[in-house]
Amino acid sequence: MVEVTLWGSLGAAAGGQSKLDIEAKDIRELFRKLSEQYPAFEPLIDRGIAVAIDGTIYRDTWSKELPPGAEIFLLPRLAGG
Amino acid sequence: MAGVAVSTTINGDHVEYLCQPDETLLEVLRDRLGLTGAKEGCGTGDCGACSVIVDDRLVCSCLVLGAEAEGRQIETIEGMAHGDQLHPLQQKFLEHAALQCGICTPGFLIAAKDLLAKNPDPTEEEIRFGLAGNLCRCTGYDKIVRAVQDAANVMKGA
Amino acid sequence: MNFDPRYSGRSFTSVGTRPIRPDGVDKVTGRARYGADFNMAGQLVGRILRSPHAHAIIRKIDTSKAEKLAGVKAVITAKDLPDLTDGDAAMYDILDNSMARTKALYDGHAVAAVAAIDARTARQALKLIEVDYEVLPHVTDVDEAMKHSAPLINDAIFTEGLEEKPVKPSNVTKRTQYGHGDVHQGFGEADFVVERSFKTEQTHQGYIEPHACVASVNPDGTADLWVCTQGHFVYRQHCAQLLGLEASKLRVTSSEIGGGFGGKTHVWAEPVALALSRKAGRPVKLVMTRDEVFRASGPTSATSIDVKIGAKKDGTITAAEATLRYSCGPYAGMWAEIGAMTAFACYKLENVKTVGYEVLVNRPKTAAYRAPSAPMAAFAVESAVDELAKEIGIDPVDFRIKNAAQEGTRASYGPVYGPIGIGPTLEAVKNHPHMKAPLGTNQGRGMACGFWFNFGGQTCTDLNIGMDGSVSLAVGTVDVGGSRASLSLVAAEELGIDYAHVKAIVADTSSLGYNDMTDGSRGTFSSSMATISAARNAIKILRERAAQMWDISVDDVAWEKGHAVAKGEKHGNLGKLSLKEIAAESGKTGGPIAGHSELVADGAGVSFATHICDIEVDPETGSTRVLRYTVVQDAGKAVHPTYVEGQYQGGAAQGIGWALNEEYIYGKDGRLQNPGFLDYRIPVCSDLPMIDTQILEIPNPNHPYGVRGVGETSIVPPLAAIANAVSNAVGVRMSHIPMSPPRILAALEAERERFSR
Amino acid sequence: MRYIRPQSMEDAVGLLAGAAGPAAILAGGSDLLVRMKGGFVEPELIVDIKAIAGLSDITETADGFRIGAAVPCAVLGENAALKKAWPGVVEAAKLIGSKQVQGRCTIVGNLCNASPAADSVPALVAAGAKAVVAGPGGKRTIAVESVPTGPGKTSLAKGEIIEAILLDKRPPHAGDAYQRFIPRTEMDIAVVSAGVNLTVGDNGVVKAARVAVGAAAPTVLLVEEAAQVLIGSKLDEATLERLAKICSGACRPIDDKRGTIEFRRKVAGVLAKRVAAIAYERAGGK
Repeated sequence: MVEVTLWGSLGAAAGGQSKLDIEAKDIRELFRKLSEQYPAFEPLIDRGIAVAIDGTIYRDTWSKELPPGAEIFLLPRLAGG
Repeated sequence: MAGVAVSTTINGDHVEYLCQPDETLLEVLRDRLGLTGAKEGCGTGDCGACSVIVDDRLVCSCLVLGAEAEGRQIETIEGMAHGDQLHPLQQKFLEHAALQCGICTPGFLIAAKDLLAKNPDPTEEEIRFGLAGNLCRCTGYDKIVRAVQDAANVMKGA
Repeated sequence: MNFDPRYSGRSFTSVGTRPIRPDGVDKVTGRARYGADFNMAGQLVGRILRSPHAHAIIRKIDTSKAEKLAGVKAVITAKDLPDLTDGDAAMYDILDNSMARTKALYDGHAVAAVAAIDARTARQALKLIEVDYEVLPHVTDVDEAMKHSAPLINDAIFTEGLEEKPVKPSNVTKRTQYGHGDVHQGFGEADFVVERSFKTEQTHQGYIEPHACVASVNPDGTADLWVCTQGHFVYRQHCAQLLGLEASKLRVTSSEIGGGFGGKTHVWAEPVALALSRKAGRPVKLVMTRDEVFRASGPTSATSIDVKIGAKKDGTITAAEATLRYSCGPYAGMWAEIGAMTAFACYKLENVKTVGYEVLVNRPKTAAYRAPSAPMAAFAVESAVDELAKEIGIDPVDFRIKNAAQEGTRASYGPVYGPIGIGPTLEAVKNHPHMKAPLGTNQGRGMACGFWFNFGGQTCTDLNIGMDGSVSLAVGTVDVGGSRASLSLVAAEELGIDYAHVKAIVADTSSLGYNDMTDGSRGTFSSSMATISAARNAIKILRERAAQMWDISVDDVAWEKGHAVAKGEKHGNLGKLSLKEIAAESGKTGGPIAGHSELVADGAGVSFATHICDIEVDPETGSTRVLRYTVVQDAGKAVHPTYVEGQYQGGAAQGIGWALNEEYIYGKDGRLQNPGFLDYRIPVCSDLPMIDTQILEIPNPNHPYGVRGVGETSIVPPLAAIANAVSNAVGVRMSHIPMSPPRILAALEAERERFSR
Repeated sequence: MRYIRPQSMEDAVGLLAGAAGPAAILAGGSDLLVRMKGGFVEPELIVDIKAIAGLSDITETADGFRIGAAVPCAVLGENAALKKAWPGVVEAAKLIGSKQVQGRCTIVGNLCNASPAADSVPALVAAGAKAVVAGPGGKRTIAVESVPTGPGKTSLAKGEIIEAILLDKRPPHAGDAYQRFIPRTEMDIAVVSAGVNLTVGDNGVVKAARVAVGAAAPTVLLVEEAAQVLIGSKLDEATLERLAKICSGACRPIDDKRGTIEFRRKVAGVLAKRVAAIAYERAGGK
C-alpha cells in the first residue's frame, strides 16, 4: 500500500481528495488502479501524468517500483524548450 | 520578365549566370550556384547571416541584386579556407566553440574577416560594434568575441 | 534492459575535456546543411497565404484563379488536410494551427497554400486566392481576454478546474492550483508583507534559422521529409497522423538546426508541405520568411502575475502566494500551470499557494521557449523577494540563503526534494568576486535565482565499431548546441578509447528507434545515458570476442581502459587486446561488433541557477547598459564544459534581451507591428558584456556520470536579476517587462514627480 | 521588370522620365530591396545609377565637398578630410544599419526614402547641405530639407534624380554633431534624434547655429528658435536647458512601436543638449 498525493487540480478527479491509498507495486499498477477506482483519471493519464518518487520525477518509466514508505506525488507531464 | 546575363568572379573563379532582375545575390548564390553557405535569416539586412564581401566591402547578399554582381569580385564562406587549410578565424571559432547551432557562423566569419582586414588589432569594443550586424541567438557572443580576439593575435603574428 | 543508471563516483579521462566538435568543420566552411539547404529533383516552391485578421470566420476560399496560373501545381486549403486526429485535442489544435479550418484565429494564421515552379509564381498565386472573411472582434491582451465582456475565441471551451462546472464558455481554459499549508495563517505570522503586480510581454525564441522543410510524398504511400526540427521522431508522428501515413513509411531526416529553443518542438508548416507535395505529385520546399516566423510560429506567453510574500523580522518567509495569468494563443496550453509550479520552487515554504489561469488570446499558438513559463514567474517572485528583503533590512543574498529549499524540503509544486543545488549556487554567488566589485553612479547590482525541472525520456542509440577500431555513434536526439561532441566524449570514456576515434551523427527516423525530441534540457542527459548503455553492451561483445581470440572463458575477460584484459593467474601470460585489435578480427569472431540501447532516461533531476548582473541606467533617457554578468549553475557533471558554458551564456543573453527590449507589439487592429529583427530587438554583440560562468558539479544520483540537463535554467533568472539591478541603480521598481527605455524613463519621471510634490 | 545600368545621367533621367510603370532608382538598395521583398513596391523598371561617372566619388572643391549619390556611407567614414570638416554628418551616416548595410546605403538614398527617422538627414539639415537634382528640365540645387515632404514622400518630380549632396567649406571654429536614441547599441531605427551645427567666434561665443530634430514629426524639424537660443551664448547650463525645452516643445511626435510621444519629446531635448555640447567642443568652444 502506498500513499499517493495529488497535485492541486487533480484532486477533483478523485472526488476532492488530495491523498489516496493505493495498493500498487509500480507506476503501471498505480495508473491502472487509479483508472479503475476513479474513471475520471483515465483521460488525464492519457494526456500525461508524471510520478515523483521521493522527489525524482518519472515521466515515462512505468515499470518504476514504488518503494514502501516512499513519497509518491502525481504531477502533470510537462513540456520543455 | 527578362533574365539578366551576369559575368562575375566568386571566390576567385569566373562565374556566369542568368538571373531575374529582382533576384537577390543571396538567391543567386544559394539557388542557382549551390553556394548555400550564406544563409537567409531575415531577407531584410537585419541579421547578417548572408554576409559576403563584394569588392572588399562587407554587405548582406540579401540586399544586393544578382544583376549588380556584374564585373565584381565576390567572396563567400566557401572560399574562406585555402584548400584543407582553415582560415585562422575558422580554426579559432572551432577551438573556442564560438558556435552552437552554427547558422550564423558563415556570416560571422565573413564579417570578422572583413573587420580584421580593416582593423588587425581591434579592441573588444571595436569587435563588438564591428560584428553588431550579425545576430547570434545561441552564444551570447562571448565565445565569438574571444575567438576573434584570438584569431587577431594569431594573424598578427603570422 | 539491465542498465543501472545510478551515479558511481569515478574519475574521467575524456569527459570534462574540451575537444573540437565533430560537426565543426562543416559549420565553419558553410558545408553544413540546414533546413533550407537541401533540394530534390523536380522540387516546387511552397508558400502559405495567411490571414491579415486577428479573428475572422472564413466564409469561403476561391482558389480557382490561382489554380489557373501557369506554373502553379497545387493549391490547398484545410479541405486537403482532413481531420484524422480522432479526438486527440492537442493534435487537432496543431492541425487547425497549420491550416485554419473555419476561423482565422490570429494575424498570420494559415488559410491556404500553393506549390509552384518558382517563388515568383507562388507569390503571384497567393494574390489570386480570394478569401471571404467575416471579421470578428478580437482580443490580444491577457487581462482583457479574461474579462466577461471579451470576445470569445472558442465557444466550446469551458474553464476546467473550477469547483463548480461553468455554464458559460470562457477564454480561460483552465484554472490550476499548487501549494501546501495555510497561506492565510502564514501571512498572519508575518511582520512584513510585500504585494506586487507584474506584467511581461510576449517574446519569441528568435532562432536565426526560419522553419524550413522539403517534403516528398510518393503515390505508393511512402514519403520523405527533410526538416529543421528539435525532434524528427515527433515530427514524424505528427505528420503521419495528420496526413494519414504509416509512420514507418515516412522517413524524416533532421537537418542541421539553426536554433530552436522550444520553437521547433511541434509541427507548423510541415503538414502543409506534405499535403502540397501529395497533391502536386512532386517534392515541395517550404521555407518561412522571417515575417512568417514571428507571426505564425510559437512565441511564449504574455503574462500578468500578482505576488504576495510575507516574512518575519528574522527573515523567515511565513507565506507566499501568486496568481499567474498566461496567454496561450488561441489554443489551450498548460503554460500557466508550469508557471504556477515553478514560481516558488527555489524556496522552503511552510505555506504556499499558486493559482494559474490559462488564457486564450488572438495571438499565435504559444510554444515552449527555454524553461517555458518559468522566467516570467521568477521575474515576479524574485522581484518581490528583493523588495521584501529591502523592507526587512536584510541582504538579498542572505535572505535567499536563509529561505532556500534544500534536500528534504517540500517543493512548492508538491514533492520533497532530493539533493539539489540552489543553496550551493547562492553560496557561490555570495562569495563571488563580482559581488564585491565597486559600482559607479547610476549603476546597480541585482541577483536572482531560477529553477527548472529538466526532462529525460525515450532514447535510443546505436554504437557501431568499425573493423579499424573506429566508432560511429548514431543518436536520435537532435544536436542543438554541441551534443555530438559531448556524446562522443561519453562513448570514448566508456569504451576507453580516444575521442578522435568516435564520430557521432544524428540518425534519421528510419535508421534508429524512436527518440523524444531535444527539449527539457534532455539531449545530453538522455542520450549520454543511452550511449553509456550502448557502449556497455558493445563492451560485453568485445569481451566475448576477446575470449574467443584467447580461447578462454568470457568470465575471465575484463574491460580496462580500452582493452580486454585476461584475469586470473592462469592467463598471466596473455597480453592485453585493444579494441582495435579485437575489431580487426571481428569478421572471424562472429561479425560486426555493435552496442545498442533503447531506454527511458528518467530521473533528470531539477536544476537551479543564480545570476548576478550589474547595470547602468541613463536617468535622462531610461537607457540601460549591462556592465557585467555572472551565471552560477549546477551541471551535475559538465561533459564538455565549453558547451555547458555556452548554454549558460546563451540563456543569459536571451534573458537579457527579454528583460530589456524584446516584445511582441500588437496594434489596435490585432496585427503584429514588429515581425522582423529590426523592431523585435534581440541583443546584438555590442549590447552585451562577456558573460562569466561558474559551473557547479553536484552529481545527479540518477545518471552514471552524475550529469544534469543544463540547457534551459539559465534563461530563468535574468529578468529578475536585471529588474533588481535597475531598482538598485536608480530606485525604481520595474513591474513591466521588457524594461524598455520608455518604460524606465516613465517610471523615473513618475518617481521624480512623487518626490517633487 | 527590367534592370538597367545606364552609363550617363542623361540616360538615367531619360529612362526614368520615359518609364510607363513604376520605376525605382537603385544605388545602395538597402531600402529598395527591403520594400520589394515585403511586396510594398513592385517596380517595372530598376535604374542602377552606380555606373554613372562621378556618382561614386567624394570630391573636395573650392566650395566644400560634393558627395556622389552612389557613395556608400562606409566610404564617407574613410574620407579623412570630410570626417574632419563634417564629423556630425559622417557619424550620422555611419549609424545607419550595420557595417553590412553601410557598405551599400547612401545618404541620398536615406534622404529620398523620406523616413522621418532617417539618421543622416537631421545631420545634413543641420549642416545646411544642398542636393543637386538632375532631371528632364536640367539641373537645380535645393536645400536638403526641401526634399522629404512627408513619410515616404519627396518633392522630386518624375524623372528627377539627386546626383550629389553638397556640403560647404568649413569656416574656422565650426563643428557639428549628431546623436540618436535607440534601444539597442546598434541595428536600430532612431526613436528620436538631434543634429547641431555651430560656428564659434574667437571669444567662444556661438556665431551661427542650426539645430535639427529627427523622428519627432512627419519630416525632420529645423528648429530655428533653438538656433537663436544658442547664438550669442557660450553654451552655459541655462542655455542648454532652454535648448532642451525648445526642442522638446518643437516636437510633434507620434506613439508607435518604437517609442511614445512623451519619450520622444523628453529625449529630443536631452539629445539636443548633448549634441550641442559636442558640436561646441568640436568647434573649439571648449
